[in-house]
Amino acid sequence: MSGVNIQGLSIKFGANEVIKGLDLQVVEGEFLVLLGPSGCGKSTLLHSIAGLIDVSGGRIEIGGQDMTDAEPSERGIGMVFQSYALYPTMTVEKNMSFGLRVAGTPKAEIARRVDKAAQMLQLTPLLQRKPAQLSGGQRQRVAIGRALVREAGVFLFDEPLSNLDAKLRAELRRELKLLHHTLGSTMIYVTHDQVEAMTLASRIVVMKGGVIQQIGTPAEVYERPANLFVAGFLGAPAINLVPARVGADGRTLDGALPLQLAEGRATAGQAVVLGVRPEHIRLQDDGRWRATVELVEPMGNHQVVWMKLGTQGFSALVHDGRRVAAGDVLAFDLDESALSVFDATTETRLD
Amino acid sequence: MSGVNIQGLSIKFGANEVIKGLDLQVVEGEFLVLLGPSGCGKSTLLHSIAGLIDVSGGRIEIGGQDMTDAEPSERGIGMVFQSYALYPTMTVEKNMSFGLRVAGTPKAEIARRVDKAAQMLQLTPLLQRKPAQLSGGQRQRVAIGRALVREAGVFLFDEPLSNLDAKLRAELRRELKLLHHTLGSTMIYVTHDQVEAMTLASRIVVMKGGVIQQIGTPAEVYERPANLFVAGFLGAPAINLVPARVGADGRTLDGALPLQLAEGRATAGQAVVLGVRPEHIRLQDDGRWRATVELVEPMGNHQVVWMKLGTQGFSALVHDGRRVAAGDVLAFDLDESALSVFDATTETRLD
Amino acid sequence: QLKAEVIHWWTSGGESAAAKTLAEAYKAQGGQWVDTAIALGEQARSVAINRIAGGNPPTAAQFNTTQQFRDIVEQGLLNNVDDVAKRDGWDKFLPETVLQAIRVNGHYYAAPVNIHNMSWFWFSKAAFKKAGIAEEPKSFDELFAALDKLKAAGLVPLAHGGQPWQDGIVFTATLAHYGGRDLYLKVFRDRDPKAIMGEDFKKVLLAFKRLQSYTDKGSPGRNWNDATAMLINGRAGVQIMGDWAKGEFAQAKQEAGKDYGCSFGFGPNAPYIVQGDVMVFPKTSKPDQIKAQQLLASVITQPATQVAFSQKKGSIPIRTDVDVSKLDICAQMGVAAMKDKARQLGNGEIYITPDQNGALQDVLTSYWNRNIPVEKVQKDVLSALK
Amino acid sequence: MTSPRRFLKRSAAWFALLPLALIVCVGYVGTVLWTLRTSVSSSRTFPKDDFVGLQQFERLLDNERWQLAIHNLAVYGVLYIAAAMLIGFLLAVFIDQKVRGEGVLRTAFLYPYAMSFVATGLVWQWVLNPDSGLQNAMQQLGWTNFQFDWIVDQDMVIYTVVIAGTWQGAGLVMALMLAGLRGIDEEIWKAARLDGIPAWRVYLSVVLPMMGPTLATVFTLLAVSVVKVFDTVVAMTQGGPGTASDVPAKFIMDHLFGRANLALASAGAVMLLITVLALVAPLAYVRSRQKSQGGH
Amino acid sequence: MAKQRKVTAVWARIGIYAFLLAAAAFFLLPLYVMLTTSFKSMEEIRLGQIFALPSAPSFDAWRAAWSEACTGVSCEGVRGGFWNSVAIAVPSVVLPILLGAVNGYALSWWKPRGGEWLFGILMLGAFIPIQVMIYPLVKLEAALGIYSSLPGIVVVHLVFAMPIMTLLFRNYYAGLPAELFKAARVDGGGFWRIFVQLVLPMSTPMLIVAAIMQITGVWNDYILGLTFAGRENQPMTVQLNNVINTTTGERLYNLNMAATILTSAVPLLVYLISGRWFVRGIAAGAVK
Ligand SMILES: Nc1ncnc2c1ncn2[C@@H]1O[C@H](COP(=O)(O)OP(=O)(O)OP(=O)(O)O)[C@@H](O)[C@H]1O
Ligand SMILES: Nc1ncnc2c1ncn2[C@@H]1O[C@H](COP(=O)(O)OP(=O)(O)OP(=O)(O)O)[C@@H](O)[C@H]1O
Ligand SMILES: [Mg+2]
Ligand SMILES: [Mg+2]
Repeated sequence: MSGVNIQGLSIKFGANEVIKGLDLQVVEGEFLVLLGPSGCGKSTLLHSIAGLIDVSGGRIEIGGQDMTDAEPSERGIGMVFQSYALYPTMTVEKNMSFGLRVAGTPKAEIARRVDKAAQMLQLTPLLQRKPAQLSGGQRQRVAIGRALVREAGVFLFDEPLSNLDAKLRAELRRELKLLHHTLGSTMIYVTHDQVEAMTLASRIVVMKGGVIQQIGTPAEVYERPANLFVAGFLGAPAINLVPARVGADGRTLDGALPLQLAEGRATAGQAVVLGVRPEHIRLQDDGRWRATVELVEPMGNHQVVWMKLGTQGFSALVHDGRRVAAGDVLAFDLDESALSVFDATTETRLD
Repeated sequence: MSGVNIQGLSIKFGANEVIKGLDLQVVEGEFLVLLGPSGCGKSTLLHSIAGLIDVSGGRIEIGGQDMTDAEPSERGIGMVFQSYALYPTMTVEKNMSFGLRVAGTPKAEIARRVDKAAQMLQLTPLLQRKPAQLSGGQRQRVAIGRALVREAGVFLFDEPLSNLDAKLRAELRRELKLLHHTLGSTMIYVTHDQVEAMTLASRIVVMKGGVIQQIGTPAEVYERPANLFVAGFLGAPAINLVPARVGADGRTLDGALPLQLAEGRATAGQAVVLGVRPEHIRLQDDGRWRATVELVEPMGNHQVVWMKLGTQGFSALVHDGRRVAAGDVLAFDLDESALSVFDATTETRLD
Repeated sequence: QLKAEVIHWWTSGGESAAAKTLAEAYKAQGGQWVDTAIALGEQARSVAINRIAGGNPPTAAQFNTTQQFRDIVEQGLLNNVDDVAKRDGWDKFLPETVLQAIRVNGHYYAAPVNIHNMSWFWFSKAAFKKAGIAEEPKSFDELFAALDKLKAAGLVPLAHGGQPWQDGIVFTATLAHYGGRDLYLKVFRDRDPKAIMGEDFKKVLLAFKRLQSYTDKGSPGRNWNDATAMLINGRAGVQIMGDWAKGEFAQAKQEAGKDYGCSFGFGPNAPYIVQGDVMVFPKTSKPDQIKAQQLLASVITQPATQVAFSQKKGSIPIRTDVDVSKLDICAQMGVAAMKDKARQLGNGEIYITPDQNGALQDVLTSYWNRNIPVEKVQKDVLSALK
Repeated sequence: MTSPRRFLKRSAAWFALLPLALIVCVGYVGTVLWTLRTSVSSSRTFPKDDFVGLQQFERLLDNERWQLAIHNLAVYGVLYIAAAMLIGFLLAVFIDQKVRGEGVLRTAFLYPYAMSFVATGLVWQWVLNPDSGLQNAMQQLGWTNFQFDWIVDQDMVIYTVVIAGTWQGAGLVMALMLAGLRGIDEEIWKAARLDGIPAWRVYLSVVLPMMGPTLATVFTLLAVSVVKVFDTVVAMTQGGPGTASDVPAKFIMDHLFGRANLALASAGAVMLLITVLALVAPLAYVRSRQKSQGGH
Repeated sequence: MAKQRKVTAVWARIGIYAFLLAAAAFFLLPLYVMLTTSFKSMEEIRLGQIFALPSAPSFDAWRAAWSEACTGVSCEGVRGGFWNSVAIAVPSVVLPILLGAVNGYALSWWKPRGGEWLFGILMLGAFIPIQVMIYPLVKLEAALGIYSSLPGIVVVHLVFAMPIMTLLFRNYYAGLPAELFKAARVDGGGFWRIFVQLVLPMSTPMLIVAAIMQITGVWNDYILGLTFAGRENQPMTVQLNNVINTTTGERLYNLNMAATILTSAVPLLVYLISGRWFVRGIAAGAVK
C-alpha cells in the first residue's frame, strides 16, 4: 500500500543540482533512515517525496501509484519539518489537530489522538500555548505531534529529535519504534544521531552530494561500508584509516600496520586504505604493535584513547576501567576479521 | 575579566516563573555546559545573560561589573541562537561580518576572521548564498560563524551543533575546544548531546524546571549524581534504578539486588534507590545474579542488553563481540564501588 | 402629480434659497420638484451626462447659457420645448444672446433661468476713501487712475483671485469694456484672425496684463470670495467679478451704493455681458415626464418666478417685463441695460465651444501669471480659438 | 509539466481568481481598450465612432500645458514618494519604540488621510499664503525676514503641493510600515542587539531590506497616487499660479468635464499609461529574469 | 557604566518624543486651523488671522454643518447621507478586502499559471485616472441593469479597489514563511481552508491597514458615489461637497471646516481603535 519508489529523481535549485538521478525503493512498513553530511540533500529528498518541491526529472511512486505531480495532501504522508513550520496563530492543540479537522475526523477521535500524542510527547500542560511561547524542544515536539496524529501511510521525519535532551530522545525513540510497529506505516527518517540510526533503522541510506553511497541494514553499513566515505562518515570516534600498499604476493601490506590480507582481496602493487574501527583495536600486552598514548578522552562509560604509531594516529576504545595516561606506551592488536579494505584511488571497498 | 556571576536570578513570562532564584558563578575562561530537559529554562538563562530578556529579579555580573541592565552589545558576548536568527536578506558572508563592519573593524581583519570561520565551518563555498538557500545544518553553521567572528569575552552557545552530522560535529567540537583554548574566553554552552557535554565541559550544570540540580565536573556529575533526577538524566542507556530498603543493621539491602552497603551510608529501615550504570554491570559467569535477556540493541561498537531479574528490568553494555540473544540467561555482577544510593523520598544522594 | 427630478448646482445658502423659489413655484402649479443638487457646475453637468448615457436621465438638468449642451443636442438626447416656447412666446421676451444659446436648428432645447453678468466691477468705498478717490471710475482710464491711487495709498488696488476662470473674467471685462463691443464680437463670435492679430486686441491684452500689476502677491489661488472680503475690509479697492459677489457683501451686511459700488461697465453704452443658467430636458418618451418638463420650462420663465429667483440669486431675470422694484440697485442697473438690445453682449462661451474656451483660458492664465511677449499671446489666442 | 490532476487541484486557486480575472478583463482591459479607441477619435461630450489618427496625440504633445504637467508630475513624483516614504518610515520607527500614547499619535499622523481635501486644501492654501499664513505669522512674531511664499511662486508652487501631499500621505505610509515592522521576527532584533548594531543601523541594514515587500507595496501605492494626483492640486492651487502646478490628471479632467473633449482626455490617459509602462516594463523584465535564474 | 547608559537611554527617549511631537505639530497644524476656524464667525474669518484663537467660540457652525446647512433645495446639513454612506461603505469595504486577500493569497502562495500576468495588468490598470473609466463603466452597468443602484456603486468600488487590495495582500503574504504553506498542504488543507484557518488569522496587521485604506477611500469617495449610486443612495460626501463647494455662491468657511471634520469622523474613529490590531510578531515561533 504505502511503499515509496523513486526513480531517476533529480532536483535543481536554479543551476545547482541537489539531487542527481536518485533511485530508491522503500518497502512498505520499512523504517528507512537517511544519513549524510549537512547539505547533502536529505531534506530536499523528503520535500520532494512530500510533493513540496517541483522535481526536475524522475518519478515518485507511493503505494504503487505515480505521485510525481500529486498534491501533498493526496500522498497520504505525515511530515516533521526540520524547521518545524508550526502555525503561529494556533495553539499547540490546534496545531496538532488541524490536519484531522481538515480531514473531517470526528471530534472525539481527534481529541483521543491529540491527547495520546501530547502525552507521549509530554506536551499536555502546554496544549493551550502558542508556538511563540514554547522552548525550542517543545516546538519540535509539537511538530512531531502534528505529524503523528495523522496516522498516515508514510511518515517523513526530518531530524525530529535533534533539539531534545537525551532522556526524552531515548523515550521518544522507543515510542516511535512502537508506533511504527503498531501502525505499520513506512517511515523515512533523517537523523544525524547514529544511535538513532542504528536503533531505529531497518535499512540505512547514506547519501553524499545528492547521490546514494550505500543502502543496507545498520550492521551492513557499519561493518561493511561500501566506500571510504561511508566508512568515515559512520562511527564515533571515526574509523581509523591506514594507507598501505599491497606487496608482490598480493597479500602482504606495508605501512603502519603490516598485515597479511586474505587471498584475492587485493592485487599486487595496489594502493589500499585499511579501515579499522576503534573498538576493534584491543589493548593487550601480547599485541603485535606498540603505540604511544597522546590523549585520553573519558566518556563516562568508556574512554577514547588517541595513540600514535610512527606518524599514524589511531583511536581506540577502552571499556575496562583501566587507567590510561598520555605518554604511556601500550601494546595493541586488532580484530582482523572486522577489517575493511578500500582501494585508495576508487575509494570503494575490496572484498 | 569575563567571568559571569549570577545571583538570585528569576525570570517570569507572565505568571509563569521560568527561572527561579538561580545562583551561578562561571569562572573566567571556563567551559560551562548547561544540561537539562527540554523546556527547563536553558535558553531563557542564556538570553538573560545576553541581556535579551528583562529579568524580574536578581543580578548578573560579567567581568566583575553589574550588567543586569546593560545593553547586550555592552556585555561583550557572542551568541548562537537556538533558532539561528540569521539576517535573511544578507548573504552568509554579510551575516558573519555585519557586526564587525558596524564596529568598524578594518576590512582586512574582517576578511581574515570570516575566512577563518568559514573554513572551520566548511561554509566557504556558500559565502554568497542567502540563508533561504541553505540547508538546516548550513544555517546553523552560519549562526555559529556569526558568533565566532566576534571573538568576544563570553560565548553563549544554544545547542549549536544539534543539526549537524556526527562527523562534522566531532570536528567542530574539537575546533571549539581549540578556540576556547586560544581565545581564553568564557563559554556557556547548552547541549543535549552528552558526548559534547562530557568532552567539552570543564563543569556541567544540570538544571530542571528553572532550578540548578548539580554543578560539577563531567566526571562528578556522571559518577556521583547529586540526586535521582541528575542520575536518570545523564547517561545513555539510562542508569538502572533499583528500589530497596535498608535492613536493621543499616547495611543489608533487600529487593532485586541484595547487597551490603558501607557503614553509615544509610540508616536502618530507610527506603533507598540504588543507581547502577549499565556499564557497571558485568556479564561474568561467576556473577552473583542471573537474569534473562529480553532485547539486544546492537550499537555498532557495542551492544545494549536489556535483561530482567524478577520484575526488575536492567540494561547492560556489552563491549566484547560476544553473541547475545533474547532468552539467554546470563550471570552478572556489578562494580559496587561505582554504585550510587539515593534516599527514596528526598531523592538526594546518600554518601 | 408631475414629478420632476432636477439636477442643478445651486448648493450654497443663497443659491439654495433661489432654487427653493423654483421648487415652490413648480409645486404651486401642480408639479413636484425632486431635488438633485450637486456642487460645482462641471460635476453636476457630468453627472447629468453620465445619467443620460446610462439610461437614467433626470427630468431636467442645469447648464450654463453657453454651448455646453450642444453635443447632447446633436446626439439627439434632449427633448425640445418648442411647444412651450411657442405658446409663451419666448422669441418675444428673451434676449437675443440667450436665444442664440438655446435655439438649435430652430428648436428650443433649454429653458433659461436667469442672466448673470460675470464681469462686474466692484468698488470698496472704504478703500476709495482711504486712497482719496472721490468718484467711482467712469472709464477704463479712470479705472487705471484709481488703481494707481489705491496703490499709492498702500492698499491692494485690485483684489483678485488668481484662478484661471477668474483670470478669464477679468479678460472678458477688459475685452468688452476696453476693447469695445465690436472687437469683442470679432474675437469671440467671428474668431477673426485679423482682429486677433491686430493692434486693438494687442492693446486689450496689454491692459489686461496691466491689471495684473495691481494685484497683490497673495492673489494666486485665492478664492473669489476671499478677494471680495478684501473689499469688505477696505484692504483692496476694486474687484472684477460676477454679480454673485453681492452675496458676499450682503453676508457682511454691506449695502450697495453705501458700502460698496457696482458697475457693469463704463459709460452710457457699456455692453451688458450675458451669461446665466438654463434647464435642459433629457430625452424621454414617458408622457408624464414630458409633461413635467414642459411645465417646468413654463414655470421657470414666468415673470413672478423670475423675480423671486433673481432676488435670491443676485442675478437678473431673463425678461425685462418684470417688476424690478424688489431687486437690488445693481440688478436694477442690469435690467435697465438689458432693455437696450444693442447693449446685450454674450459671454464668450456663448460663441465658442467649451474646448475652445478652455484653451483660451489656458493661454490667458499663462499670460496673466508669466511674462510672455504679447505677440506670442495673440498667436496663442488665435490657435486656441481655431 | 503539470498533469491534469495537479491542474485540477490547483483549480481552486484559479476559481478564486475568477472575480479578479473578470474585473481585470472587463474593468481594466475593457476600459483601456475603450480609452485607446476613444483617443483616436474626435469624440467630444460623447464617444464618437470616427477615426482621426493620432491627431489628439499631436495636439497633446504640442500643448505647453501638458508638457508642464508632465514635468510637474516628475518633480512631484520623485519628491513626494521620497518624502512620504522617508517620513512615513521614520514615523513608524519612532512610534514603534513603545511610546506612550501610541494610538493618539498614530491617529494624529493618519488623520489627514481621512480629511476631504476640499477643505484641507483650502487650509493649506491659507497656511502657505504669504498674506494670511505662516510668513505673515512669523513676520508678526518678529522674524521680519521670514519668507515663505512658494505657493504664489511659479517656480516653487509644485513644492507646496509636495508638502501638502506628503502631509496627507505620510500617515498611511506609516501605517503600512508599522504593519511591516511589527512582522519582523523579534529574534532578528535580538541578534542585532547582540552584534552591537546601533538601532538606526539595524533599521537601515536589516529591517529595511526585510521589509522589501512592504516597501514595494508602499512604493507602488504612492506611484499610483502620484500619477492620479488631482484633488490636492485642485483644492490647493487650482493648478496655478497660471498653470504652474498643473498635473496630467487635472489636464485630463479639465478636458473630460469642463471642456467636453473626451478624445483628448483619453489621449492624455493613454499617454500616462504608456509613460508608466515605459518606466515599469524594464523593471519587471529584470525582476522576472532574476526570478528564473535564482531559486524557485 | 550602567548609570551612563541610563542617561543615554533617557536622552534617546527625549529624542524620540521630541521627534514625534514635532512631527505631530506639523501634522496637526492644519487641524488646528480647521478647528479654530470652525469656531469663528465669518466676520472674524474674513480678517484673515488664521492662527488666531476664536474670540467668541461658537458651536453654531457645527450645528449648522450637521443639520442646517443648505445642500440644495433642502437644508439638512451633512447628516442627510450618513446612513447611505454606511450602506455603501459596509459592502464596499468588506468585499474588496476579502477579495483582495483571497487574490493576494492565491497569487503569492499558489502561484497559478498566468496569475502574474493578471496581476501585472491589474497593477497597470491602477494607473488609469478613475475619471476616464467612468463613462465606459456607466455604459457597462447600464447594460447589466445595475447602474444607479447600491449594487452598482459596490461593484464600482470593488473594481477600483482591486489593484491596491490585491497588491497589499500579495506582498504581505509573500513575506510570510513559505514553510507554513508546505505544512498546511501536507496537512491536507485545501485552498479555502488554508486561507480561512491559517492565512486570515495571520493577516490582522494587513487587514487593518486595508480596512483603513478602504474605509477612508469609500467613505471619502465622492465622484463614484455621485455617479453610480443613484440619487436615493447618495453618500454623505455629496452633501459635504454641496456644503463646501461652490463656484459662485458664498462660502461659509467655519461651516465648511465643521462639516469636513464631521464627515471624516467615521474613518477617524477607525484609526483610533485600530491600534490593538497592529500586532507584533504575528508569525513568531513558526519556523526555526
Ligand atoms: N514567551 C513565553 N511565554 C510563556 N512561556 C514561555 C515563553 N517562552 C518560553 N516559555 C517557557 O519557558 C520555559 C523555558 O523555556 P526555554 O526556551 O528556556 O527552555 P529550554 O531549556 O531552552 O528548552 P529546550 O531545550 O527545549 O530549548 C519553557 O517551559 C517554555 O514553555
Ligand atoms: N533554495 C535553494 N537554493 C539553492 N540551493 C539550495 C536551496 N535550498 C537548499 N539548497 C542547497 O541544497 C543542498 C541540499 O539541501 P538540504 O536542505 O536538502 O540538505 P540536508 O541534507 O537536509 O542538510 P542538513 O542536514 O544540513 O539539513 C544544500 O547544499 C543547500 O545549500
Ligand atoms: Mg535538512
Ligand atoms: Mg532552548
